[in-house]
Amino acid sequence: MQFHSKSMLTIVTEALLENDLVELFEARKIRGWTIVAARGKGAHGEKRGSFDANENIQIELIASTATAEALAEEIQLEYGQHYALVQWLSEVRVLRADKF
Amino acid sequence: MQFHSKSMLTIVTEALLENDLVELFEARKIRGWTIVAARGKGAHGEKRGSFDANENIQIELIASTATAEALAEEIQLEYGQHYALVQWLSEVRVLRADKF
Amino acid sequence: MQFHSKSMLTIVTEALLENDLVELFEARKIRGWTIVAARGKGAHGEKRGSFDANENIQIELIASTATAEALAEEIQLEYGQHYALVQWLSEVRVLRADKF
Amino acid sequence: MQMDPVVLFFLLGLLAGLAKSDLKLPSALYDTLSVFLLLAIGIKGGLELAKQPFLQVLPQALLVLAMGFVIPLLVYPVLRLKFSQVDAASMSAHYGSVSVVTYAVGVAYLSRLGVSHESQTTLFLVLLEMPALIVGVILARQGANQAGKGSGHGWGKLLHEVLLGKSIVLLMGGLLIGLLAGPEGIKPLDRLYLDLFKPVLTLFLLEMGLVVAGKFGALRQQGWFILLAGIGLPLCLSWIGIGVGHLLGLSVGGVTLLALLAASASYIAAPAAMRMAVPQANPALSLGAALGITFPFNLLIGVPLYYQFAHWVA
Amino acid sequence: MQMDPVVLFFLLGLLAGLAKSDLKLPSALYDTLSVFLLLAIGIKGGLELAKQPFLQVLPQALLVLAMGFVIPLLVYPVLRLKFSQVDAASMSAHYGSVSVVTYAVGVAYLSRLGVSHESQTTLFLVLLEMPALIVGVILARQGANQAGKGSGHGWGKLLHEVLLGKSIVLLMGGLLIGLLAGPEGIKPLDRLYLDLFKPVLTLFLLEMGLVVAGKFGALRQQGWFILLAGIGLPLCLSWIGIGVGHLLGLSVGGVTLLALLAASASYIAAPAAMRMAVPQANPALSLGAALGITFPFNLLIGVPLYYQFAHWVA
Amino acid sequence: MQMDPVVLFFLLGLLAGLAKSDLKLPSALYDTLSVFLLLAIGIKGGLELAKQPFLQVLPQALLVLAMGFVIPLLVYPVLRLKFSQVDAASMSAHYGSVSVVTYAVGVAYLSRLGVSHESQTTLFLVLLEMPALIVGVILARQGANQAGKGSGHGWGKLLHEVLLGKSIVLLMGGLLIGLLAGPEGIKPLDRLYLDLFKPVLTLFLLEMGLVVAGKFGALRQQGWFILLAGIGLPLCLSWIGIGVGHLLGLSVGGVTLLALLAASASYIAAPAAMRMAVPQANPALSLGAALGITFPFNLLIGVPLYYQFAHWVA
Ligand SMILES: Nc1ncnc2c1ncn2[C@@H]1O[C@H](COP(=O)(O)O)[C@@H](O)[C@H]1O
Ligand SMILES: Nc1ncnc2c1ncn2[C@@H]1O[C@H](COP(=O)(O)O)[C@@H](O)[C@H]1O
Ligand SMILES: Nc1ncnc2c1ncn2[C@@H]1O[C@H](COP(=O)(O)O)[C@@H](O)[C@H]1O
Ligand code: NA
Ligand code: NA
Ligand code: NA
Repeated sequence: MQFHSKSMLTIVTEALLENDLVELFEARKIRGWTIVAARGKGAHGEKRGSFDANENIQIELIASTATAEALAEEIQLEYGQHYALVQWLSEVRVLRADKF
Repeated sequence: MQFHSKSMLTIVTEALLENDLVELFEARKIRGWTIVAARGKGAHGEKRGSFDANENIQIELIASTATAEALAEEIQLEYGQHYALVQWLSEVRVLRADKF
Repeated sequence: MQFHSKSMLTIVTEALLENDLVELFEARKIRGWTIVAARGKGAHGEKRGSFDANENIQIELIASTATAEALAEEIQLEYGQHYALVQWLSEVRVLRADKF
Repeated sequence: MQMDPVVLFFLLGLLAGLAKSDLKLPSALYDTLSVFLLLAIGIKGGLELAKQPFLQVLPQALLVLAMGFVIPLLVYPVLRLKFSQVDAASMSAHYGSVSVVTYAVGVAYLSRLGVSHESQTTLFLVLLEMPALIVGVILARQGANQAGKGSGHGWGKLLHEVLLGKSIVLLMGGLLIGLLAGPEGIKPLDRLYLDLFKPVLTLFLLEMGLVVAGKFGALRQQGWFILLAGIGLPLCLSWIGIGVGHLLGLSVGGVTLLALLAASASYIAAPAAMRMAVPQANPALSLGAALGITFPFNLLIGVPLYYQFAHWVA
Repeated sequence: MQMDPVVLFFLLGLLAGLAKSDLKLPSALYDTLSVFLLLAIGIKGGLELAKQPFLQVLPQALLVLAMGFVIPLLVYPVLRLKFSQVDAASMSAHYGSVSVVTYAVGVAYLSRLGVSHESQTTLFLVLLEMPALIVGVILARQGANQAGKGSGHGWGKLLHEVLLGKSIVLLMGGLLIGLLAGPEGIKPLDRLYLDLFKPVLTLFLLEMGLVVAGKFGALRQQGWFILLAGIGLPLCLSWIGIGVGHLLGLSVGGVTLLALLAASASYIAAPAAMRMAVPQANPALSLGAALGITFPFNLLIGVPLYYQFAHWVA
Repeated sequence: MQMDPVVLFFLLGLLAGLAKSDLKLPSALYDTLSVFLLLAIGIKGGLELAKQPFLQVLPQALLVLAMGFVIPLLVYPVLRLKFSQVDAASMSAHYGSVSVVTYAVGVAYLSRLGVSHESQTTLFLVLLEMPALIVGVILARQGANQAGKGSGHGWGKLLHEVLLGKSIVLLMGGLLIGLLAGPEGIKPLDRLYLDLFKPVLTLFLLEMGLVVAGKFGALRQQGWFILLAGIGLPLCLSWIGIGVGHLLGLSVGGVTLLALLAASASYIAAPAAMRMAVPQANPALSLGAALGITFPFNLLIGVPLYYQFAHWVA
């Protein structure tokens, strides 16, 4: 089997943006993503998940580099100004290129 | 101290495969891995963890590139056809090369 | 927008070190990090989160490569000998270089 | 007639889910509630069984067991009209097995009407969990070349999986605890396992409503046949339960519960077992029918209807 | 006078948190307890409402609704003295809306004194959740150019968010279940929703103590005005509640609860809604005041004080 | 004699775990149940203590405290025969401290037999948590060069850790709440903290059975000495408890509980404290013995045995 290079976009943000982001992914025809519950600290203070408006999520999303970069920029513009948000891109290798 | 290059294999799949995969790791003499609870969306629909047969896990496993690639291929062959499964490899640097 | 190269340090260790590590981050003026609950297996046996002294956490922390390496070394020296601890560095690209 | 509040909680969850409310129950709560329900049902059954002469229950148990093997064999050819071999087999397993929560709602319904039922019905519940799963796997694997990779677990692993799955361990464990401890021993536990049974069921059904609402979306893609099957199967199967119940000489309450068990479809044990044993089958199909259609149908319409059926026959 | 043990649990959590104890309650427990409290309060309200002639409650409901719209309009100009438009608007929404747990503590306080209160207060609680949130968003957006990006959700999405938020769905759902099932139907559920209400509240307040302790650190950076506001606002707002309660001809118990509702600040529905609608506002500010100052103030001092106030007026 | 159902739940968990059932309880449930048990035991103790003249309890408390300091000093040289300094010290701390759940099972056992016990035993439980941890750390650190890195936390941090750990905060907090609120204040909470104590203990023990089963595997690698220690230590230590209990003039019930406290080994407070203070020690060793051997031994054999012992002595 062969491995193919893709980009992974990781998004850490407030849990209450989940529905919005999923809508965005679907609008942009992204075919898959993974979400884990997270807490953390950043410029917007501590997020400890102790109650509703104080939780983080971490979303991982594999796509072509172009798609991942475009998505990251769009999310940054839409939510970066006011919401707790950190994103990063990394290089990964996957087995089924057609899946992403 | 010195950092050494290794590969990290990340596996996102159905939670009910956990026992199987751990058995496989042990058979392949893998010495460590990390598991976090996850949900997500992919070709096999949405996995929300709302009940037993609908949970995902994300497994991270650092090993030599050869081992990680071989493991990814084996898992793909064994589970890739019918189960929800996404895997990716990435490059990492670790401090204790002998540990992995 | 432009993406900037940074390093990400990932730390998997015993949950009861969380307070200590957060203190260390603050002493080192680290400005942000993300924590997720994890379990796993390694040289120190299985960590299943089934009760207090048996949980893992996974911490992700984006910083300059120099800072991340220094931090990893310091943590290795301070906790590596006796505690369950695995760390790895990876390369990521972020949008706002000034944030990290 | 007023609606049972237990069902109202299900409707609340269903409506909230359909309206896309952000109401969510933590999954730890769901897990906790199911552990509780399984234990409580098991204990209650054990207490009742202690009163029964063993030799009287044994032949009944064997007949019920037989019913568990036969139902999927009857369901399979019907489903084959429309579905692939593996999908039809998997669905047969779901419908041959039982839903513990549906049973609990039936018990609550009868107790509200003041209708008694035989104590061995809990034992029947336990006995019916498994046979259909075995038959389902056999049906899925017959004729197929099983030497290849990725075609599911071997029989040893599978039996282990099913026999030691959460449902059977807790139901049987509770049953044995009830048998061994007896009414005197269990009395200090009544405040939890007896008194809180029905109120806890309300929380569980609230969550089930939310889950079922989430299944509706996936169902719409499956076409009309699945809706037909999800309603037609329980209706037909209930009559098998009624027949067997009649044969066993059960009371109206007992016949109702056996009809309900036959009509109910498993959504805990079966999906997990089928995923391991028959991974080729599409889980959205069987789970969608069992959870998205048959579960609410039984809850809202089936329970009173089968009670009516049982009356006619008596 | 002895302290209500419910409040002692809050103090235990507060002290443990301030002393940096490693005591933590799982967040799934917090979620479960709030689902329970909201349902229980709703059900109790529904049962009581069933006894009331609808036409008598309607005008009262309208007046209370009006109070919900007016309070944030009164609070806003005061907060504008010190805070930006968006922050003042967001905080007005928090203080105009209500805290369900504060209400629950008030109910427990009255029941301990044996003081009765009108059944419609639960309805008032539900009605007061939302109007202030709408006013808060309008205040935040007035004059501002809302065409730009990142300035929060549109009205449609927002109304959906609020109306179908956890609080309102569970309170209203419980209310309807109580209404539909009636005292007979609810009786088997009393063991949970009635008998365990106060004891469960203790666990909830233990957790609240821990959460409030965590808020104190962030508050110190905000200066004196926030402390002043966090205490002054409930004191003043309580009198609006007392006035309206008097107008409605409520009993001393009813007036106390309406005063408490007016004085309490939302920390569940409002923060979530404001975060979606007015993301520019600093959530640490309004949540810090509502949760870090006003919540403990109302719990420890406000509840008995407003009861005293209500006595004077009666 | 029939087995206490509480113990049956433990066996169910144990068997399910050993058979590798996929039964799992959510960790949030485990956390919730331990919060509940600690609070409930504390409150009950506080209520009882309120009835005691303080000056009568004080000398008893001091003697029990002394026992807590002495036990690890006696255990340490025995364990040194086989284990390294740090491992022996850590294990001494585990066995000198106490297991709250074992105590709870002892209380349930006595209440089933209708045997009363002195109210101050809960206070003893609280007092015995900590001294052994301090002694254990001193033993581990004596003579060792502690200037190096990675050798654990300083004393200040450590005392904070232990004194403000979950166990002591909740036990002491409950005690104070019981004392301050008194029987009248606590009465509305009885439905939870009193009535549900034993049933909740069953769920906790089910989980403990699963956890203990998981420990067995790791134990097999440790050889015979650990098995010997895990059974021999509680047997011997129980006699210290009996001696002290006798000296204090306790009743048979009181002596039984003090014997059980002495014989029990901590698996909540001690592992966390030792991990912070003596990280060089192998946690699998002490936790394996305390949880894998001593805990089930005490539960199944110890409790009735120490009661027998206490009878002989009386
Ligand atoms: N340097 C960082 N490395 C990893 N995660 C971070 C970092 N900074 C912030 N985060 C995460 O991103 C969330 C939002 O960051 P912020 O917008 O800076 O508050 C925080 O709550 C953290 O979970
Ligand atoms: N493009 C993707 N990026 C990240 N995670 C993915 C992606 N696609 C699928 N996943 C995850 O992998 C699981 C299985 O994927 P699938 O086999 O496509 O259903 C999903 O439930 C997601 O959690
Ligand atoms: N090779 C590995 N890959 C990924 N995670 C690991 C690996 N080895 C250990 N871990 C994680 O790091 C923790 C501590 O490792 P150890 O110090 O080897 O016990 C384990 O509990 C695992 O969660
Ligand atoms: Na069935
Ligand atoms: Na208010
Ligand atoms: Na001891």
